[in-house]
Amino acid sequence: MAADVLLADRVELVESVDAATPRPAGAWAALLRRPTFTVPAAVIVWWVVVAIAWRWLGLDPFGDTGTKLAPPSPEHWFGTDRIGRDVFARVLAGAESALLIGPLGTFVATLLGTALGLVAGYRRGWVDQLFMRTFDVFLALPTLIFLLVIVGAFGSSPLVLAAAIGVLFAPGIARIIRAEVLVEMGKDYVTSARVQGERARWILARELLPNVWPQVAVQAALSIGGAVFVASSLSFLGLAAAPPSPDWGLAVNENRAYLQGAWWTLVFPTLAIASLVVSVNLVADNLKEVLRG
Amino acid sequence: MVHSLDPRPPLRAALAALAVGALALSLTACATGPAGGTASGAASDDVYRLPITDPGSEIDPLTVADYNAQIISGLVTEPLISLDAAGDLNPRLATHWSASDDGLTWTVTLRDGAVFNDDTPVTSADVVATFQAITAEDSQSPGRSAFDGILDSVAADGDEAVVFTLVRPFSDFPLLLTGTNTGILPADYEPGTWLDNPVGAGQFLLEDYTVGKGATYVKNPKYWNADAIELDGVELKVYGDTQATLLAFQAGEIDRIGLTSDVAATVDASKYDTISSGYNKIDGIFLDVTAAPFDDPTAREALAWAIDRQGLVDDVYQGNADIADDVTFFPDYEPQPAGLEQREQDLDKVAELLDGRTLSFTVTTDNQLFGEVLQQQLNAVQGFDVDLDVLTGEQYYAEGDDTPWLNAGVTVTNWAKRVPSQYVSLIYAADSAWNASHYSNPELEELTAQFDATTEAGERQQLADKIAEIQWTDLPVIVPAFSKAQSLQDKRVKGEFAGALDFYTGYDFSGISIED
Amino acid sequence: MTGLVSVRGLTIDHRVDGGLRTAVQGVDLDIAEGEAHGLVGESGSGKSTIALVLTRYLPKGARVRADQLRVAGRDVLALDAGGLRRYRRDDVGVVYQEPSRALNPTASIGSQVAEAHRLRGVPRGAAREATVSSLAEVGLPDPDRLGARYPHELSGGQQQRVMIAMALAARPRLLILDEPTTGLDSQVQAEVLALIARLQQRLGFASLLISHDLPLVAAHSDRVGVLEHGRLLETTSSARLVARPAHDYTRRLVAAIPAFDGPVREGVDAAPSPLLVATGLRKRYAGHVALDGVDLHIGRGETLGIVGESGSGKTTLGRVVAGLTAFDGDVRLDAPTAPPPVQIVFQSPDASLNPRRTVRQTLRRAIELLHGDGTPEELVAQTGLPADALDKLPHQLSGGQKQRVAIARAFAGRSPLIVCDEPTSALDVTVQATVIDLLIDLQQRTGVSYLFISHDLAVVRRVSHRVAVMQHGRLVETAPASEIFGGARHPYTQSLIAAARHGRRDGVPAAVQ
Amino acid sequence: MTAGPRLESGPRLGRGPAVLSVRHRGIARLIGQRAVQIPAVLLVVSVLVFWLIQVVPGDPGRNALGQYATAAQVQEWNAAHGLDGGIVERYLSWLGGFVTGQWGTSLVYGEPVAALVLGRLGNSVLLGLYAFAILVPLAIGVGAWQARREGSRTDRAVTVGLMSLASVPEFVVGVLLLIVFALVFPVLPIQSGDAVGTGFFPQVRAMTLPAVTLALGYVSVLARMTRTGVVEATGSQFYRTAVIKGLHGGALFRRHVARNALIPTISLIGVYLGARLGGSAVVETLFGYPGLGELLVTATQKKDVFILAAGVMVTGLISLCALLVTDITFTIVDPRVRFTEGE
Repeated sequence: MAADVLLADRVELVESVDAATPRPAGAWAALLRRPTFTVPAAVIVWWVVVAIAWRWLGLDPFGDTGTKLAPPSPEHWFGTDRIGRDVFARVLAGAESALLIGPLGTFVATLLGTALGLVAGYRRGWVDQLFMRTFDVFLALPTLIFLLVIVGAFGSSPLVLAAAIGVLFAPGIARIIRAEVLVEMGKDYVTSARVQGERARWILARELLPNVWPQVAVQAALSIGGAVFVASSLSFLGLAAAPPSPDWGLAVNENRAYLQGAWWTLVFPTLAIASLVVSVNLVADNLKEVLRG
Repeated sequence: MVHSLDPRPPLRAALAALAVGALALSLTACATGPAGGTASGAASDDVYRLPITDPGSEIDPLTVADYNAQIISGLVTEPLISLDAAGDLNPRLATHWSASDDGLTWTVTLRDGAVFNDDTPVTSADVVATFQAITAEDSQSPGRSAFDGILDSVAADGDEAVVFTLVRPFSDFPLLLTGTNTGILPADYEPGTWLDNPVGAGQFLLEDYTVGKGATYVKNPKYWNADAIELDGVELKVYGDTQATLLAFQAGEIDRIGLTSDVAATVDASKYDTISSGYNKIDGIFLDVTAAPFDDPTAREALAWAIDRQGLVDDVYQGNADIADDVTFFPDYEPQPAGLEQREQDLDKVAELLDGRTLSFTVTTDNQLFGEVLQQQLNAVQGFDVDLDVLTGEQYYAEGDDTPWLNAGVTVTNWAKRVPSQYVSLIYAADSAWNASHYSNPELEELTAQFDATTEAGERQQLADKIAEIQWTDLPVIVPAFSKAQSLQDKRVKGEFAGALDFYTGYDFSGISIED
Repeated sequence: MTGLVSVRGLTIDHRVDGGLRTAVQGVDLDIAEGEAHGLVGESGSGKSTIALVLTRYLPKGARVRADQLRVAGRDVLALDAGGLRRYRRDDVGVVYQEPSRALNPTASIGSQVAEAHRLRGVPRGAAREATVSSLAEVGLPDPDRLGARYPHELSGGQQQRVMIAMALAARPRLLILDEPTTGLDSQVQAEVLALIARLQQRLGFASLLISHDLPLVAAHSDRVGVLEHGRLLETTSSARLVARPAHDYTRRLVAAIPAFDGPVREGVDAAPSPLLVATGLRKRYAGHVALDGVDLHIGRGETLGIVGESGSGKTTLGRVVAGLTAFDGDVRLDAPTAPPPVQIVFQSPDASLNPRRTVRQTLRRAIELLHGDGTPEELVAQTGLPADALDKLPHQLSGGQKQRVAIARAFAGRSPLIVCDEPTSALDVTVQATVIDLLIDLQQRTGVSYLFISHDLAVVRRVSHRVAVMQHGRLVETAPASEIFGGARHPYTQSLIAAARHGRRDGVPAAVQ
Repeated sequence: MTAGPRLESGPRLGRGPAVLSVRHRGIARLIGQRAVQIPAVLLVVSVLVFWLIQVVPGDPGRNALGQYATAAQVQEWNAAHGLDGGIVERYLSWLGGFVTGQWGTSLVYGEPVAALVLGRLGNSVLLGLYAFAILVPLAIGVGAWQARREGSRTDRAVTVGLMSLASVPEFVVGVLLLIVFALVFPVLPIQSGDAVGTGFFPQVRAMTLPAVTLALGYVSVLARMTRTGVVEATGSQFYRTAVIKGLHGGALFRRHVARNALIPTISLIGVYLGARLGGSAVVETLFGYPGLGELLVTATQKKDVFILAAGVMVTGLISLCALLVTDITFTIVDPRVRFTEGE
């Protein structure tokens, strides 16, 4: 449902012929005209490039520059930290781990959530019930405790973290996909497929999935923001990245007591996290509007 | 639910909630009053307020292991002897102690007139019971390790003296009486009941302890030296976070904060008194001498020469430590070993020792800052490729045969200040459970036993030199620095602490007062 | 000009992706006091936009120009905020196409009607009484208690009555009816329109009836305007419009009206072994009986029409026959079960075609599943689709084309029976006729049998050999089409046919061919 | 949306007052169903907690006695605290005790678990409610305000601003608040724990900063939801009906926007509230507030399975009950909601 309406006297055009149908080509062009899309997209691209390319920029995020807790200056744009490491180099290098676990976790969450949502929505009945109650279990477990236990039990390798984030985010995605599937199930093309003797697997994969796909994409985009944030929170809690990693969350944690004394050690990693999370969310918002029509 | 033509919309409820919220906030603002009120409480009473972190353990003087738990009970209990800031022995419940000629028995005379806070006098029976409880076969007291292999038995000699019989001569035995869990408890003390009845003969009475919040104490009027205690009480406040502690100190809610790098960067030290006391610990770098690469003595030596000790002192200890030379003799200990070259970073020597090799290893520790600085230093040196594995305390000291702190190839573990020979029996001795280096040298153990057995100064010096030389040469443990305690203290506090600032050898607030 | 509504040169442009699209162009409209005026046009003709402009509820990004736009003596485009409010409150009332969406789902209907009274300064207690009488006025049962109910608890017809009550609460001088009966059963449709006519007679307001359904508009309007692509083609009296349409487009519209008195199809030979025999079909949904002992049979090459109001069970019957739902009773189909022998053509091709699959993908998969021996190209050709439709997605096709694709899919194999569930209801009238022709043509060529479900008796009359009438889950009457439409015996059938004819005002269809 | 009962569309011919009782029956049935499901879910949760905490490294005995205790001493301690049996046996004995109100003694603090957990829970609930008393009106106000300016520069700026606020870690926001309101302008206390139990106003005052910190992180998503709800409601056909009826201003917003717009927001509030009432470790730690979140983190790290299990049970119960209350609220606010089998 297009939300292009305001409190002023306005109305959606009821007669518009193609109101609810996908409109891919023009949509992307429209996206590129929106600064709320292009600016954050550029920020994301920047971080992705930095995450890959920082090694070749001659940055040393680990070495001692010789001055500790130096404020930002022409030599050290973001200053130096408590053991003399260049904060600018560390912030750039930190993009790598920020962009590893969040997206990886989102991938797991999307995969898991979509699969569960599809099956729950399609099968209904006890399968659905079982899934829903299982999701309740995760609702009942405090997130932080869950992560603490998982990391404690299985270590903090990126794969474990991605799986943990995946498991955390999957129920939310599954619920939304399930709701979407329920709507699609009411449409006659599914009935048609069944009348033609179509197998359940095909209906799920070829009939339903393409139609819930925009929702999947939107949910994935929305989750990335959350996952990046959770991943940095994990580092903050000392559960993910290990010292001397330049991970942003870890940097924020390590330097949190320097907010008054050496703000640059804390503020720049914080800004980095915020810029990435906000950008991903804004891009997701725009995608949502375009993909969902 | 009643249906009417005018259903009450939820927005109205929301607005009502908003109004309530606004009201609450404005009341809040009013409630602060004109004075502003930074220093809450403690204005009228002379109370010294100390930050602690959540002890996360049961409070029982006999079994407390955590530093914070120790302070909670330690303010109430009284030891036989404590150490003063210079490392000298300070009589508390004991007034006099002496060894037999063979060094195998120590007789400790008790103070006359000392009473527990329930008015019962402190007798030799109480002392005997306390030490028996610590050293019993089924004792859960962490203090027991200090007496293992040294103390044989303890017995009363009349009401006012106690005789300690040793397994072997141990010239520093009185020092052991200042250690963990040695606060004297009544003979009828039932383990696990201390919080119900916080008994002790110490300087303060526990008024209240709330998990996660803190503890308040008032002066014990029946303390044997009550006149020397000028404070009305002590307050321990639990902070979960360094940032929180720092803010509380800035706001004047606590009187003292440890002087760490973040604190130094944040507060203007000139507005406070900087107080310091003697040495309190070492952070040893333990090298597994049975596994590559440090089964090779030249590799150990290369490492020892690669470390920038002054850099560690500056970066890790905020300059509040002395560089050490890989031996376990604290500078305030007599005798001091002589004749060893002080190791400093010497890259030529390292290159020579390594001879083109590269040492690849992982440093495992729960001390993040130390680990990071060490790794940073070593990776800057040709021939080192160091990974870092920082664990939580729970992970590092995990129970089991494969616990990291005793099994990883290179570990950094802190050991509280002890006498040199104790370190040998704890971390160098072949049969010690805590020998993280898996080092074995019968000669060293023999020399140490001789050292413990003698009280003759010249002989002790000779033995010390030999012990130190073995430690320096074999290098199962690199001791880069002797750390000291240093804190910032609110200027309203007057007087000097008799003992160490972090009270690791007895809690003593005599001579401390608060200026109104 | 002393008319109630006087519009001259109304042009409305929409700003779409940077450009302007003209929705309405140079329209003149005059409505006299008390007149019943109609506007006819297919979807996209701009008729609803005109209705909204009369209330000055402008679409976002719309640009309105008019030489004159006066209603009830007010210059609508020049009104200030207060004036606009008074104008909307006092002078116009609107009834919309989908009452379920036009009513606030979370407010009781009483409170919504009462608002209209309260707005005019009626005190609370009096407003409550006025509300009750408003609800009574539109013939709602038990108006005292109905006010506490919520829209979703009412049927579509009841909801529309509530909308009418609300629109008339202020006794406006103009009532705008925007597709007021679309989506309602023919009988309910007739009742609602009759109600409006009655009220109009009594209260004397003028009305503007907007619909795509030409016979309906013609039957209920004094004068009718015909819109195509935002232009008003002609405005004339309704009798004249149907009898002598001046414009080509109007002529086509009139021609497309399904005839109600043309020849019915001859029954096929009652073959000794019918294709399908169903006996004692029963089906319950959560306490509600959908099928209550239905017996029927369908011969080979025969079309059995099923008529009945919504909720009568006809769709359930279709689903049972197609094997889509569990049921009690017995369905015997004289055909192999291996490729599924029963296919369905659904009402809305938008929903029945997967929007993410091209026509070619859809058809190729259908051929595979139904073991057909044709190709997508052949199917497309057979169903009268352009060849380039094959690689298009459904949304790139028109409604009629989509329905042809759905039909092509049903014919992908050699399924002997096809259930057509309201296959033309979602289509514009001009398209309806061609789709029905296609179905008949395919039947003649392949000998397929149809179970043809529709609420539109005119359509059923056109395609069916035999007709079964359903009510409350039972077949009340099954007879050859000629008998049903020639003189039904069952009173319920009679009332259905009467309602269908009423919607076309008896004289009108007579004028068509 | 999340967790709500399914909407059933389609007209339904009710029978006057009977409709009301149908809804009440629906609520009763919902409660009945959950009364079975919640304990079942919690049972699964407790098994999970018991099983997972096993694999977390660390040892309660070692934790209590410190690094210098011998392995034998540690084993002794564990045996004395009932940690030497098989896991199944220990779980069953815990479960039996938990159900009968014997929640055991904390392995970390040596104090009764019930008093510790319930006391902390009370504090956390207070803080959570306060935070929501700030959050909900603020978020709804901001969201509605944004909807009014939908698409404008201010709308976008507010969105970005709130999002940024939500992506800055809680303790950074908290420390900034502390610096401003406790250090520079010392109107509020640094540590909130001191005021617990000292009376209503001192406590409200002390809880203000942590509550605001908690609330700020959620404003973004709730405001966004409200904004969308309002935008959708004002784009709806019933809104058009109301406008053309001549309605305007506050009455229009109240009657035809607010309730419809808030329906999706309610479920979100319910889920968040359920999670928040269980405490937030970060904020509690920073402000020294003795809440359950911090206790549970300590319990996890120190493997205090008794505190952890009890804590997770009560927070789980609260979360699930919050969900139940949300669903009930749904049925009251949205008359369309009806219950179908199994939801």
